[in-house]
This record gives sequence, C-alpha cells and structure tokens, in this order.
Amino acid sequence: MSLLFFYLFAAIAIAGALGMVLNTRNTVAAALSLVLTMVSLGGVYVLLEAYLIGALQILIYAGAIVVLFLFVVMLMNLRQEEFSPQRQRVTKIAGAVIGFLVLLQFLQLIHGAFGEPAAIIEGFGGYRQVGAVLFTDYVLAFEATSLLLLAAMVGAVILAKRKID
Amino acid sequence: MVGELTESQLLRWIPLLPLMAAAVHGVLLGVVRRSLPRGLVIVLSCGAVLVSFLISFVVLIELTAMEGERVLIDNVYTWIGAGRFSAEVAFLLDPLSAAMSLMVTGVGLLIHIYSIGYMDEDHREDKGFQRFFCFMNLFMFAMLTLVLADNLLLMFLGWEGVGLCSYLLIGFWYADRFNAYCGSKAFIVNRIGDFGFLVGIFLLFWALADAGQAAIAFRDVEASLGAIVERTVTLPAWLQFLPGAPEWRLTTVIGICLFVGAVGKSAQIPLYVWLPDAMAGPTPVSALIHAATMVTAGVYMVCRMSFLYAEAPGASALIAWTGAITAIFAATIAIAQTDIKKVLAYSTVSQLGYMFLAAGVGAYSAAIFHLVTHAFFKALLFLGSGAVILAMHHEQNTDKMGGLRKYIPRTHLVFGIGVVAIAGLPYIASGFFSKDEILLSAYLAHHVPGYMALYAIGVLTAGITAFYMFRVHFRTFFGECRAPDEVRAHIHDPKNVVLVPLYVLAFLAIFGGYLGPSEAFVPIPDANSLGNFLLPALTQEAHHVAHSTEYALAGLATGIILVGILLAYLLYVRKPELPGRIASSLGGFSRAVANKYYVDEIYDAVIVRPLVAISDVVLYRGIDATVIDDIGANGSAKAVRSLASNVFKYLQSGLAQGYLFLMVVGTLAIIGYLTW
Amino acid sequence: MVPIEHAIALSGILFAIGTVGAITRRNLIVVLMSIELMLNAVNVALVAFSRLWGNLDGQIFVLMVIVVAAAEVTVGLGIVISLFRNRESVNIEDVSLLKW
Amino acid sequence: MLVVVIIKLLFIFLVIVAAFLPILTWVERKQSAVMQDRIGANRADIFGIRILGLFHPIADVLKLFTKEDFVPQGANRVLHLLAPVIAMVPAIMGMAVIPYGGVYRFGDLELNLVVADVDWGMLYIFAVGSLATYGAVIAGWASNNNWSLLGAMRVSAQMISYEVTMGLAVVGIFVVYGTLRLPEMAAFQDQTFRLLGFVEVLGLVQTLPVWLDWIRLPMWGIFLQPLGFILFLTCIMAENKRPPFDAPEGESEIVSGYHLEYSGMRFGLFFTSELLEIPVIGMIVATLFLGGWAIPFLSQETIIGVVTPIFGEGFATGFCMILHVATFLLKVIFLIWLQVAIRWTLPRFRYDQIMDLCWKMILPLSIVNVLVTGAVVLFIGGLQ
Repeated sequence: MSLLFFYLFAAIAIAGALGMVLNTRNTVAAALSLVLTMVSLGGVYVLLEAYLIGALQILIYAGAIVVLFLFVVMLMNLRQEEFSPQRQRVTKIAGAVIGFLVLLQFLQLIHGAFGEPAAIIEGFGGYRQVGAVLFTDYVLAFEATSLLLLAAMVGAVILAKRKID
Repeated sequence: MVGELTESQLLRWIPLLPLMAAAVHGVLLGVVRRSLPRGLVIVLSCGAVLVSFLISFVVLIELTAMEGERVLIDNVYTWIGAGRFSAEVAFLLDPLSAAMSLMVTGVGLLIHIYSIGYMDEDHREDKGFQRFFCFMNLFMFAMLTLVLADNLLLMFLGWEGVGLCSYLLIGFWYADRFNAYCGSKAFIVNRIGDFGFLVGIFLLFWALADAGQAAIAFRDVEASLGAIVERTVTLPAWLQFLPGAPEWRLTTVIGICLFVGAVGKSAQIPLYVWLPDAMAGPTPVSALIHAATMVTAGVYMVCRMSFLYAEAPGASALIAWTGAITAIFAATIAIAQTDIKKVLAYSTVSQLGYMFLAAGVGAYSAAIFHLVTHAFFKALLFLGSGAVILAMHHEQNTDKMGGLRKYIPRTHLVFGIGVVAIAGLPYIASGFFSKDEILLSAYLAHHVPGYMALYAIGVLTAGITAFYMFRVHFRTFFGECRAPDEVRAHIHDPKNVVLVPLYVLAFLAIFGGYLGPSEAFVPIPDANSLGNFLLPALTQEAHHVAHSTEYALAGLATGIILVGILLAYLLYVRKPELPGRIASSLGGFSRAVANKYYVDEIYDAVIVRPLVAISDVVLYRGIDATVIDDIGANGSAKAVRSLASNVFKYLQSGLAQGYLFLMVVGTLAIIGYLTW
Repeated sequence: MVPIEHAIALSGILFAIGTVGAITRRNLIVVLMSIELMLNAVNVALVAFSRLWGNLDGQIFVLMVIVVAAAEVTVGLGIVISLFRNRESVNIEDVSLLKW
Repeated sequence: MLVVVIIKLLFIFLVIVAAFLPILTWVERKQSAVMQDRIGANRADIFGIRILGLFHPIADVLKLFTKEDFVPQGANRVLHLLAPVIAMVPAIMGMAVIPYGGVYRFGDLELNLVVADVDWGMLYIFAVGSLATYGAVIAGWASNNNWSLLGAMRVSAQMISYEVTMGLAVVGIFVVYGTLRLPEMAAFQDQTFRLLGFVEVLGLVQTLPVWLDWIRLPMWGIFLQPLGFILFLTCIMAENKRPPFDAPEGESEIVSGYHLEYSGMRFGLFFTSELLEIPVIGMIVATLFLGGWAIPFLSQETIIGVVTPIFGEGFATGFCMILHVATFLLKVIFLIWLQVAIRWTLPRFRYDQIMDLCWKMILPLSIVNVLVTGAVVLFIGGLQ
C-alpha cells in the first residue's frame, strides 16, 4: 500500500520537476508544476516517517515559497521568455549530458549501498521528538538560522525597495 | 615530586604584590593615559614593597620555626606541561632564598622611600614619577621571582624580567640619547650572557631527560643529578688546547654555560662593560639594580646551583679565576675614575668578583654573606653619592667637588660609614667579616689550581679597594671646595625622606657584618648564624681551621687595607698635587687605566663594527632585501598576478551558469576519481 | 515499507533534473526554482538517511535546509525584482557585466 | 472499520456540505436583511409555497447550472478550468481531522468521531490551508485579465502574510494543550478549572476554602487564551477571503478580482468554497477555543455516570454521543452566525490596512502572547 503511494508520489514529483524544467514558454506553469513536486515530496516524507517535515514541506515550500515565485512572476507579468536562439542548442546538449552524467554517477554510487532500514521507536519523526532534538542538540544552529532569516529579511527589503529613504 | 613538602600560600604574594602595583601603574599610564596623584603613587608602590617585605619576614620566621628540613613550597599552577616535562609556577623558600628575598625587599623598600625624595624634582609633567615607580615595582616582581623561583625556567623568567627593567630604568631619561644608548648596551650585553644561560638550561634538561628522569625543579634536579654526573662530552678539535681535553664532564660544560649567563648579568670579565655605563640611570636605580640586587643574581644563581658546581670542579675553577681577575682589574680601573658613580660602579664589579671568587672556591655561604653585606654598604654608598649629586645639582665629577663636609655633614657621615664598611676595617665594618671569610676560604681552597694566587689577588684587591674608596671620599668631602660659587651657595643636606634610608643603611653597614662573623672574632657559640642558617641549602663542606691562622690572615689583610687608606690620605689630603705627577710619570699606563684599558674601544673595533657590517651587507641587503623581499614575497606576488591577469581571468566570464557548469563538472570529476 | 535505495534514487533524479534546469534555463526565476528543486532533492536524501539509520539528525538538517532555502528565495527574488526594475529583463545572460 | 470511516465521511458530506451549504446562502441573506431592517429574499416559490424564501438556494443553483460558462480569449485553458476545483479541495480536506465527537465504546466497538485521528492534525490543517491560495492565484493568472491578475497578487500576498500570523497566534494554545492533535484538545477542554486557582499558584494562600472551589470555568481555549482567540479568529477569517477582508475581490476597485472572468457553476465553485470555509472555520475555532464537543460543567463520565443507572450503559453512551455532536454543531452554528454578523457589520478594509493589521498589529501581539503564555506555563509547571 505505502509502496504504491510512494511510487505514485515519486512519479508525480519527477513529472512535476520535468514539467518545470522543460516548459520554456510559460513561467507560471513551470512554477505550478514545481508545486506538484513539492506537494508530492511532502507525501514522500510522510511515507518515510518524517511527519513534521512533510507538513512543513507543504506548508513552507508549496504554501509560501512557490507562492512567492508566482507572486514575483505575476508582478513582472512575464508571459513568454523572449529568447535569443543562438547558443541555445549547445547549452541544451551540454546540460543534458551533464544531467545524465550526474544521474549515472549517483545511481552507480548508491547501487546496493544500503541495507534494511533500522527499527524506529514510536512517534519517530513527530513534532515532539524532532522538537526535542532540535531544541537540545541543535539549539545553537537553530538560533543561528534565526539570525540568517533576519539578515535575509533585511536584505530583501533593501533590495526590493524602490528608493531607500 | 615536590608534593610532600610543606605548602605555604603566602609565598606567592611576595612577588605578586609588586606586580599588581606595577600593573595598576601600567594600566593607568598605558591605557587610561592618566597619572595618579603623587601621594597615591607612593602609597601604592612603597606599600606593595613594604607588605611583601613583611610577608618575607613572616615566612622567614615560619621557616626558622620548622624543625627538620627547612623548605616551604607554593605551587601556583602548571605553567608548561608537555608529557613528562612540566614546569610549575612554584615558589620555593629555603634559607638561601629566604635570606635573599629578605635582603631584596628590605633594601628595595629603603630605596623606594629614598626615590620619593630623589625623583621628586625631575619631570613631574610627563608622568615620569609614576612611570619610575611602575618600573621599580616591576623590577621588584622580577627580582623576587628570580629569587623565589622553584625551577630554572621560572628563574629564567625573572632573569629576563630584571634585564628588561634595568634596560627601562637605565634609559629612564630617554630624552638624552646617551642614556637610551647605555640602556640598549646593557640589554644587548646581557643578551649574550642570557644566551649562554639558556643553552645551559636546555643542556641540563636534555641531559636529565635523556638519562630517563626529566626534572625541572631544583630539588628534583639535585636528586637526579647523579644520573648524569659520570657523563662526559668530547670537545671539538679546535678546543683541544683546553685543560682536561679531549673529554670534559657534562656537568662542567653545563656549569660553564650557566656561568656565562652569570657573567653577563653580574658584569664579570669579559661582559662587565655595560655596568659602568648603566650609571646613566637615576641613582636609586644604580643603587637598587646595579649594586644591591640584580647584578648579584649571577652569584645567587651559582649558589643556587651549588650542587651542580660541586660536581663541576673545572667550572668552579673558572668561576674563581674569573672573579679574582675581575676583582683586581676593576679595582685598578676604579683608581683613576673621577666620576663618583663610575668609581662606585667599578667597585661594584670588583666586589662581585669577590663573590664569584668565594663561590668558585666553594665557599657559597661566604659569597652570600658578602652579597648581603655588600648590598648594604654599596646601596648606602650609591644613595650617599646620590645625596651628594642632589646637593651638587647633578654634578657627578669629583673634580668639581671637595670640602663638602662643611656643607653636608650628615651626608659626609653616612658616606664615610659606607667607605669604612667597604674598606673592611675590623669590627666596625660589615665588609670585614665577609671579606675575611672569603679570603680565608680562598686560602684554604686546595682543590682549586693556583689558590694561593687567588688569595694574593684577593688581599691586594682589598688594599686597592680601601685606597680608591678613601680617595673618592677625600676628594669629595675634604680639601677645599672646587665647585663654582653659584653652586656652592645652594649646597645643603637633602630632605629627611632621603636621609632616613641612609641612616638605616648606615646602621646595617656597620652591624650587618654581625649576621655571620667567624667564631674566631666573635667568641660566642654559633656566631656565624647566617652561615649555619644557609648551610643546609648549599652543597659545601665546612672548613675547620685554627683560630691563629684566621688571626694571621685577618691581620695581613687589615694591614694592607690600612696601607691603602694611609696612601689615600697622603695623596689626597696631605699632598693633593702629588697624584697628577705620579700619573704623568707613569704615562701610558695611567692613561690606559684612566681610559679603562680601552676595553670599550677594543670591543667596538673587534666585535661591534664587524657585526654591524655583516648584518648590514649580508643579512639585511643580501638575505632580507634580496632573497626574502624581492624573490620571496614580491616575486611570488608578481608571478601570481601575471598568471591571473593573463590566464585565469578569462574563466571569469560573468555568466553564472558557466560557473555552475564548471562547478558541476569539477564535482563530478572529484567524485568519479574517488569512486571509480 | 519504502525501500531506502529507491528514495535516494528519487532524490538523485530530482537533483539531476534540477541541475539541468539550473544550467540550461535562462530565466532567472526558473533558475532559482531549479535550485529549489535541487535543495529538495537533498532533503529527500536526508530524510531517507534519517529513516535508514533511525536517527533524527537528518530531519534537523532538512529543517535547516528549508530555512536556508527560504532565505535564499527571499533575497534571490529581491535581486530579481530590482534587476527587472533596472533592466526590464530577467534573462540571466543580460547580467554578465561582472567579468574580466 | 472501513464502514465506520465511510459513515463518518457521509456524515461530513451530508451534514456539512449538503445541509449547511445551501442554507448558508439563505442564512446570509436573511441575517443581512435582519441586520439592515429589510425583509430579504422571499419571493421564490413552488406552487405558491414560499417558506421564508427557503427555496432561493435551489433557484440559485439552477441559475448557476444553466448559465453559459465560457473561457475568455487568450486565457490558459487548462488552468482556467482547473482553478475552481483547486479552490474547492482544501476547504473539504480540512474537515478530515476535526473531531465532532469524543471517543465512545459500545462493548468492543470503539467509536472515535473523527475521520482521521492524526497526531499532527493542526499541522495538517495549516498545510491544507496554505494550499487554498492556489485556486485564487491560478484563476487570477489564467484568465488573462489585469483585474484578475491584480486580484491574484492581492490574494497571494494577503494569504501568505496571514498564514504566518495565524500560525503564531495558535502557538500559545498549543503550549497550553501540549499537543497538536485535535481530539486530544477537545478532550482536554472537557474539564473545568477553578477561577481562583492562581491564588494558590502564586502562593498567596496554601489552599482555597472549599466553597471557593465552586467558582469554576470550563477549561476552554477562549478562557485560557482570550487574546489568542481573537487573533486566530481574525487571521482565519482573513484567510477565507470574505468581507471585511475581501480586498482581493473588491468589486469597487478591481471588478470582483480573481473570479472576474468566471461564470456559471465554476464561479459557483469559488462562491461555494468561500461559503464552505465558513463552517470549516467554525469547526476549527470551536475545537480549538470553544471546547469542541465538550458540554460545559458536564464532563463525559459525569453524563454517562448519571444516565447509566437509569437506562443502562449502552444507551447512556449513545445519549452522551448525540449530546456531544449536538453541542458541537451548536457551537459551529454560533460561530457561523458570528462570522456572518461580522461580515455584514464591518466595511471592507483597504488593502494596506489589511497588511498593516497583519504585520503591525497581529504579529507583535501574537508574539507577546506566545512569550507570556510560555512564561506562565513554565511558572505553573504545566496545568494540572
């Protein structure tokens, strides 16, 4: 059952990713197919017993980040990417080759590298346990990320402001 | 390994208090850039020294109260720890260091008080007053660390510290370039000695560690010294002419290396040249650092390492001879000096020679005894001369003085006491007992080659000492005054804050000798209390000799001393014109003496100039400027720049995706290399 | 029971696709999206590993990655906006001034 | 078990979707009419029978179905068709984790009146709610119309902003309940606390006199987190883009915003999704703050304990269950009334006012709320 769902989600995710990358005409459509990927990845996380991560995945990526993308796209109201056709084929080929190589290497790296997953305790990946780890072992990193977010906020405001006054 | 000893948390405060005071001064001057009001400075500095004086008194009493082995230890913390090698910051109080620290703090305290009056006049403005006391306290810290150190490394720390402070204080009036020059001269000459000292330390530690028992603390070294006593080293071919070649005992080598340091610090031949120039500093500095305490560090170190030197007869002989030669050499120079402080400086050198003579012949207690008495009367003499100089408005040349006893009777009195003390007249002078003990032990030192010669030199030097000291005294205080009238008008005794320390020191100069007279002269049991007190801390065999011999030797010495005094009286009170004629008749020799045998000039020509030349041409122009700068730094920079500007800059295409592409390719390559 | 190896494979595929997008596409926004995709691929791998070892550290890393991604998107899009405002274009090849 | 699940689903759809939805339009009309001192729509009749205009919803539905539905030129056809569905889905999905009753056991059968009893229910609701943005955004963009586009942008900005604050506003209640699981929350609120208990906590007195113990309140979120309640209600009403937060569709500025280009039943879907979110919001708020199915001062065991001796346990449990469901629906209805009342009371905020409200009022307040709550909970050491 869960295996079935996993392959379903994986298929959707890959399809969405492909749609995002290959759709050269329509940025919004690309963003929407990215949403598909994100949501189905949330499902994948849940299947991998990362419930908190799954929820956050949908909440943040699908719910916020991609919406932000859409917002910007609409703000600039880009309908078509106007392309200068030269160099296009070269890059396409190079990109395809590179992607293929990455994939190949990756697959041969992981092939048969993992045994059976370890037994997990009750509530693994729930907000309680993750929170416990996050706020004990990784509290410093947590604080550091808050600083990072602050910096990002300020930076975004400064960048997007029309005139700094 | 020193764990089982009696602990005493008090010890650490003896050096620490002056350090704190110095730190306060330093922070105020260096960071806050404001100087305290004069009163506070005095209270802080003198207070610190006073308290540490009291503490050392207390611990001394504690020490004497102990039965059995009299040693106090204070482990503060581990300073350097590396495997078996671990140097503690630990302070050791045994009779030796107790006597030393008491002397240092006591004399130091007196001189601090004296300085209040002496440094009062000059430059209140550029915070000089506080700066002076900052340095003085720092010096006290370093000196006490040196004295109380529990191991050679910590001692070396203090050793360097006192060197630094002496440099700072000699060049205290840095406005005058000559003073700065003298300071650096002292520092550099000391460095030469310190180098030998350091080599000695490393040699000792290496040898011990090699023998399988790494020891730093003196007691551990002493305990495990047996492991390396038998060890010998083969001299290189070009040293084969030395006595005892080709095989020397390692202890001898180590002893000589350490002694090199002592030579530098205690101004012995050939490294004495810095001490006379050190007189450029303020007189209290000369008294404290260059007469009483720092210059005696070498003697102290030799006594501290007496267990080593007992195993190194060669080194001991070297020490004895160096001391003797220095003694007479400096004494002869002192005859012809006119600058009052110069005379005292050379007499200091000569007296230090005495101490080394004693230490060399194995009479360490005598050396320490003389060290203490010398500290008393030499400090007295310097401070007295300082009083004279104050009175004469910073005139140091005795040619411009004379007949001052009318104007400054009190100064005349205390200075006279000092002169008598150093001359060593029986019973009324502390110098008598200590000097006599030294001469006696030299006379008895059959194990030292040529000990009779040593004895003879000692006696002769005693005479010369008496002669030139009285000469100075007569030239300064007797005869008619040669000072210009406007100066003469204002000559008067200094303030009490200056005089009181003088009185105290005068008292000590007279009666200090009774710390440890020989039973021969003071027929009461255990008269030589100091000697007996020190003995357990030292490695020396007590000598027993018939009192008659002692009387004879003392009589001989006293006779020669009296001759010297008489001579001085004749030449400089009865017939003041005579010395000039004698000098002219002697001609070249007298000129040589007056010019200190041209030693400075010779050094300058033989060592300094070639060194400077080599450094300038080869090291600076050749290696530094050409090799390191041009080829090394600038060359590599140029290479990188040209490479970058001609080749690599084209990778900077500005296309982000290009960079990404390269990045991915690189990652792939690396992973591929690592996996396939 | 999800086989870990397949999950990792999924992340690998997504990563490859993201790389291709980031290298070939010239619309800055799409490039940013591709980078997001790559980050997500990494997240999948991390979650899979944390499942494999039964150890939550991987999920913590994912949280960190998410935060970093959010920050990156904010700043990136801010740059894109100001860029568009100044040059009327989001073609990544129009912003190649910073070169030799 | 599957049967049970299906029953639950049916309940959801029949009661909420099928029953509430048509009535809601009528309710809205009537209530507005009442508030504005009108009679309201009452003309629709079947064979002359017009019961307070209850037939108007049917008329509306017929109208919507029969209208022509067209796709404007130059629009992205697929997305244009897809958008209303996407808008509809989250509203229904949200109901999956909401308990409309407690846990009851009939012999060996244990009945837990919630469709999906998941540990991370609130997270689920947030996640689903965050997806609700897309319907509007896609619609606005796909219909190739500047007004729609503006509407879509407003929607995206407004909803992202309010998601943040909504999340922060309920952190306090999470801290108090110590769980994200809605049934647990509801069960937690099925008890009472002494109003003066804080006196003991502060250590002013050792123990209160017994008669004071009778001054009690149901342990509801609204009493434990009054500020949180207000903030959360505001945020979630802003999430559902109805007046006064309907800047995205402000007819007077951008002609009804993102669904400007929609007609017929697909407009109906947008309309319905908004209406449908009203009861959903009601359920969430009721579960979080109004004690869900809990009856004040009458805990489950009390009821069962009282009724059992008379009618036997099975009946007691069933009776209790029915009571609970009824209470829950009652609370939901109250909240629906409240929302509609607000909707007809307040004028539409300006867009910048909405944003200021979010970032400058609610966000700081909710952060303060979190801090204070955390401090208090730490101080008390967790409510008993």
